[in-house]
Amino acid sequence: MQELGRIGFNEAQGDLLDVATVFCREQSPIARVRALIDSETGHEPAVWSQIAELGWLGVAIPEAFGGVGLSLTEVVPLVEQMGRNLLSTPFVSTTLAAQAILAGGTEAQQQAWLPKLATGAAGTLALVEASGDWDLTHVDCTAQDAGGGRLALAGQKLLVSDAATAAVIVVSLRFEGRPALALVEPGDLPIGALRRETIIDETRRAYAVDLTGATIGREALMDPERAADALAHIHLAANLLAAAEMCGGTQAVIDYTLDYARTRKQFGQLIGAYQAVKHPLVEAYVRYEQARSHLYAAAHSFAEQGTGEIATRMAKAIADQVFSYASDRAIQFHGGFGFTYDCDAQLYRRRAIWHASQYGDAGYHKKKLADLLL
Amino acid sequence: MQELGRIGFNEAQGDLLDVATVFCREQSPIARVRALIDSETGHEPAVWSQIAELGWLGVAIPEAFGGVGLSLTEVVPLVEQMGRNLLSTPFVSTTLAAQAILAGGTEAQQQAWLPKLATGAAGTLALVEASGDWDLTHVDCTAQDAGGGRLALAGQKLLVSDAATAAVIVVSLRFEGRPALALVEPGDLPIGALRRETIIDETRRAYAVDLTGATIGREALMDPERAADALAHIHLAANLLAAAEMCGGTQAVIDYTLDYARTRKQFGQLIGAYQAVKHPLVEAYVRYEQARSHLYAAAHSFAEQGTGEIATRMAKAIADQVFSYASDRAIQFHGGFGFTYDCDAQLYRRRAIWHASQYGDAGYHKKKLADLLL
Amino acid sequence: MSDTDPKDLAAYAEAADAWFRENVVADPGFMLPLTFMEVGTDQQFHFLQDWQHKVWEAGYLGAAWPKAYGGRGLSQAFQNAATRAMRRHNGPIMLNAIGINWTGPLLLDIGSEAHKLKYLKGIVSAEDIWCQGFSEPENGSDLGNAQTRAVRDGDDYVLNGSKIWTTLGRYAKYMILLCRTDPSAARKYDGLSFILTPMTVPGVRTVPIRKLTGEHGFTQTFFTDARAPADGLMGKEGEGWKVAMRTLEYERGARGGQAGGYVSVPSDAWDVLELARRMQRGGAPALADPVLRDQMVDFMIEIQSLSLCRDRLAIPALNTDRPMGLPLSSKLMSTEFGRRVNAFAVSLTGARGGYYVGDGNAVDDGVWTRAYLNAFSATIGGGTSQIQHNIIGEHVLGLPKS
Amino acid sequence: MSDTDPKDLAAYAEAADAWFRENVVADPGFMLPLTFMEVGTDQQFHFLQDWQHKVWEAGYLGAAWPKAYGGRGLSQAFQNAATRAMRRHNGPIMLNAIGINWTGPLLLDIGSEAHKLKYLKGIVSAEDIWCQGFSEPENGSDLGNAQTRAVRDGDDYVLNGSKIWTTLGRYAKYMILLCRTDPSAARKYDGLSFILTPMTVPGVRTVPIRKLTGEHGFTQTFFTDARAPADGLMGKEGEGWKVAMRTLEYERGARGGQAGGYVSVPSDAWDVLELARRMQRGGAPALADPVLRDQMVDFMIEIQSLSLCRDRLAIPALNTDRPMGLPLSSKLMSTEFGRRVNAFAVSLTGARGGYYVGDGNAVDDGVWTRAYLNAFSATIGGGTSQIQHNIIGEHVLGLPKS
Repeated sequence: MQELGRIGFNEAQGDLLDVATVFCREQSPIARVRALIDSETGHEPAVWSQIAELGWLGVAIPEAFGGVGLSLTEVVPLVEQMGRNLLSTPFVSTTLAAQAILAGGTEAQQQAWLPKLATGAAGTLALVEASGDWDLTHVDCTAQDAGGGRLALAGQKLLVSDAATAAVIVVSLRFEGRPALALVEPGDLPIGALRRETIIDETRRAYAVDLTGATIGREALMDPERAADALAHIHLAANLLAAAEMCGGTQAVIDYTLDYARTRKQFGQLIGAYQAVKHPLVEAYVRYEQARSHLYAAAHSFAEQGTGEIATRMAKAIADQVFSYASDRAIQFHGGFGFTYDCDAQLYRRRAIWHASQYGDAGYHKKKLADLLL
Repeated sequence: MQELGRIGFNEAQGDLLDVATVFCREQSPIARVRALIDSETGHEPAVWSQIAELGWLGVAIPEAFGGVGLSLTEVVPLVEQMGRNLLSTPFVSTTLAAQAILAGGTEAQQQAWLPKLATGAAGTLALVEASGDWDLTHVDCTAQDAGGGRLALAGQKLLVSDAATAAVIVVSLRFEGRPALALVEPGDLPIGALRRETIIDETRRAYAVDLTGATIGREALMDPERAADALAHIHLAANLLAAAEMCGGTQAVIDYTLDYARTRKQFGQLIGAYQAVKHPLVEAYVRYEQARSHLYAAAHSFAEQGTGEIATRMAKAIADQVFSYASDRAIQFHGGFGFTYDCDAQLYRRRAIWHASQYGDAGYHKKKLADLLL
Repeated sequence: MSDTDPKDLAAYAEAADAWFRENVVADPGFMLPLTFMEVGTDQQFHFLQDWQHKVWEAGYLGAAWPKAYGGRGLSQAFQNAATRAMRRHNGPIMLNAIGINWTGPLLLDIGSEAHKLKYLKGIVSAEDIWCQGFSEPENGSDLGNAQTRAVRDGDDYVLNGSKIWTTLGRYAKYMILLCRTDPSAARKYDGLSFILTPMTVPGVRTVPIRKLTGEHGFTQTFFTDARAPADGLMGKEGEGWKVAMRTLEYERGARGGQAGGYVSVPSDAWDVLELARRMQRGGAPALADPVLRDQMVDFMIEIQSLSLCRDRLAIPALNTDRPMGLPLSSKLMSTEFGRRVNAFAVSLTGARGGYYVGDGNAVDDGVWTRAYLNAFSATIGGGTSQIQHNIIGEHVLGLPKS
Repeated sequence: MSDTDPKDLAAYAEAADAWFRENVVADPGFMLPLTFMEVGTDQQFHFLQDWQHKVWEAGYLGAAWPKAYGGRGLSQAFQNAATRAMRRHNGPIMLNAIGINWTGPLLLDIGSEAHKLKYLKGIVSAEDIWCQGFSEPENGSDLGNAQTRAVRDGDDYVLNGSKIWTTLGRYAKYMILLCRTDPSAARKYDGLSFILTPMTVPGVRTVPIRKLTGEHGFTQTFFTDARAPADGLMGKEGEGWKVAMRTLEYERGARGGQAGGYVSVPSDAWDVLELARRMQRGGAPALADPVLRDQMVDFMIEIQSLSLCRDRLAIPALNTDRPMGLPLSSKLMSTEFGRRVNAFAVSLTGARGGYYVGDGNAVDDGVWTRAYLNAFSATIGGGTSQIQHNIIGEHVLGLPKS
């Protein structure tokens, strides 16, 4: 019998969960979320500074690099609460960039970047291309030797979160016939390389990054021996944090719909008294609790070889299922109001679509799980 | 765009539907259905005689062989009403045996058997083996040349409907390395070759038939050139009639549950007023109407090359889905009474399981449809 | 409108086919709405108004309406043939939906001669856009609880209150209004009246509502001492509920009288199939994935169900047990299908499902995501799916009221 | 029971492990029930009665009950270790379910010293079988509407009426009975009392009920002037509803006091996985079919959900938002899982899914079909899944009553 991961919860998680619950609620009231939709960067610099000051950016970075020396296990409750309050910052992008550099960077790169990322410099990942393929080893962008210790880049990266804010971008490239990773800084890119994209989740920012014409030094290349492992790690880390954000969002959209069901009357009765509304909400709720159990099991088991992958894919799969379901029903149960832009149900539904589209949806992870489990 | 089949309905279907609706209701009240469970053959000989007299056995048999000269299109309403009233006789077995002989029998065999089958002799098919495979060309039972124009049979056939009543059994065999069909009569089988089986649907009868030790004349072999086509035809014909029986059963189990929902009170209210009961019943009902539309499309398009197969597989797939759903919910919504043998819900649920198990369930047919449509 | 009316159905059908083949513009250079509820820009509005006018002029809308009222006086079979041709060539939708599907049939049915002469031609020609004022902010599904007040004053009714979900509200010249004339009636339904109301008079104000798609398409309509001529009263005072229920039957197609054409393009599994063929999944076509194939087959069975059930309506012998079963369930089944099939389509687009309308990298310009979001207008509007379940349960299956 | 009680948890756990490894009989030669509700034959009954007695004697049931009442006076951690060992070695279920999970905890909680001395040892040793009399034929889920009448007469109550779904009814020595002592109470709930009732006195008759599986397992119990000693009253007269609700909390594990072990073997996805490996589909293992694989993975995720949610109960920080959420949803989720996973298992058996228990060709003796049918006892009994939804919606999510 395959080990599927176990649930566990440590003191540091508990402390961070408590702090994040309050911080995110206070810093991200829905009016601010909506106001930020119209802003260019999509986040509040002051909040970002506070997050840096709280030390959250260093949680999963070793002490040797200026971090707290914990792991993604402890990052999960933070991201969960961010998701619950639709608090968007480059936190997840930056954390994943640091994870990538930890998993595949050279010592010099780790020395150079991790202390910065631990203290407030933003980073991100550029992995997606026009194929839209969820397999991160499918890379069509290229790096080619340009002489003089320089590499010439070509191709376009899509859906790069927070690229305009990032001090460093971890880019996947095809180099010498194999997938490789490299660190690209804004200065490496030609003018106009970044184009802000129109994405379904308006609370986030993503950019198309045109690499063609950019050159980087060879030293910007990450350790080629560890590129494959690093990509695998990034894939799981991104899904773990996505699951956290999704669980938080699911909880919030259920609460939001419950509030309406407890106050809106139709035909002389509160709509929450109708079983046609009540029972699907119960369904969403119990599935949410299951998803949250999976999330904390994945957080707990993440570092375990094999088991971590199973638990993480399960967590993302069930989070996708329930977030999609709960936010779809949220629109429906808000009736006419649910069909308006003013109703928050759409914010969650759009976010659920975003998360399903990035790093694999439930169907994709279930297919991987079938190969791991059956 | 692939043609998926169209719905149509002719006068003969209408006449037969009217007659069958009344006949089956009158001849198969639920008390008689339950009484027949304890009988050996599972059917009432007097009813069987009346069916023969009504000419129903000849509906799909050409006039040249003593039949009415219509087709399975016109048999569908008959079987639908039988299913609706849980009226079990060897009608379907016999009709399918006749279809097999029409599709793959020699002229002599057709001359010998079709007039009998059209007028009251029962027939059946022996196709299933221990593998439980729904692919009828997967045959492990064998026929081998035994000299003197005789063939020696070996192997065991399972789940042979009404075998104890049948005057002729169409048996699939592996002969000279290919699937073949042969006509076996009771006298060809050794004593004790038939064992009555315990099957999930207690209103039917099925038997294991041990062929080992039986010999038949070479003339009992059906046309080897048409064996593959005949097996394909049998497969579709069996699924068409199963879909008819299932649609009738679905209608009945929904009506049965509606009666309960309209009369049973809990917490001071008729249970049918609770949306948790009402809405799933509506779901079952609208899906049933869809299944019935598919059934009559399959009946109408059955003879069309390609389209007939698509329409029939769709009809069986959706009939399986809705019959399973409706009968499962029927048990649940009858509450404690639903858990008893006395509640008729179990009769339908067991029958749904039976039909899913024979000639392919929804998943199987959807897989075939994927290859036909996509 | 051409001067000579064809007497021969086959010739008419052939002419219609040729006309639509020639006149349907494959790509107007901007995205056309899939339903009349999705008209969000002036560009879309004017294009569709011109299109309906052109179809009417050619004789392919309102063909079965009397000549005196802007129709062609032909039998329904002619209009049906024209509608089929329109569909065959993927013609854009008919814009003036409330007019051609609700008001028109109602006027033909119970309107005075003056009503008919005044309104029908403007409806079918798309000159006079109509909207509907049933829902109110506090009573979305509970239409019988409408509170917009109408007080008789001379030859007018004076209106105060507010209606919501007014499709085409800012373009409409008239509204069919369900309002309260007698707040003291014992049954709430008995205090309602149904009035043809001008939208262009003082005291009527429309405020656009932004849809969850980010686009506009509905308005909220406010009445402040607005005056509607009393001769717009349909039926008697206090009979508004009965008249409103009658218009819903036109909408469901349970009575005749509609001008023809279609006001929304139904979701189709075939388009999604074509998408699945194009999309890649792990370096292979999405359609090579057996699980996606299985789901796709379910949608194919379902779209075929919708089409077969529609056709089955024409076979009386297969509609005897519960005659209202098929007509009353079609709205529920087709709208829920639309929601699910579009969500499935979005999932087929992989990482690019993250894009939305307006981004050049969005698959098919983001039409799938928008269609999914817009699909809720149909699962919510005109009675939510939850209420449709009640209607079928109570009116078809005879279950007690919830 | 051994004379020396272990003081050391690790040693106890190790001994328990060894004991179950040695004493669990893999195959008794007949099919063992998966839940206490499925005991259908005397053979099954006696085997399970002996088994529970043996487990108790060895000190692995009731370990946390006081010594004076047949327990071992150890902490709950000891019993939990024993239960885990039982599960690890797939021990048969504990038979006397109503006793060890309902009556026992109730007596320990609010019983008199005399009650405890009289009943507890018989419960844990399986000497005295207990059954439950809550449901009545006319009031399946609506327990508060119970009509079985109890009239005080001297030191007895005289009982008349009928209870249904009496599990182990024909073997039981005692029943926990919910009955009506005051038919005139204003609120129906206030007229109820809760009485420990002997089953072996005149006027008590049990009639077997045949289950949808074709087997027996429940009885209907008829009371005709049967006499129950008044000292069996739990709580006061008229407090029966409160006491009954309290027993339901023991069942849900929301309070402590249960004797340990388990009274049903939960459905498991792993067994079904193993079946899928064995079954053939189109000449290949069923598990080679990607669609079945996808469905199997859903069940694996779900079984893991159930297990993780159980474990999460022990982490207070992850139970703060809605503390009753996990405990109240576990019954719903696990029972519905059981129904669906067994239906899936049946579908894996292909044409042989046509067989039933008793046929030599049935896959695994027909256990899958029977388990599916028996699964309804859990989705119906102890509150239907529909009612569980109400309970969660109202008590956890704060939605208004339906």
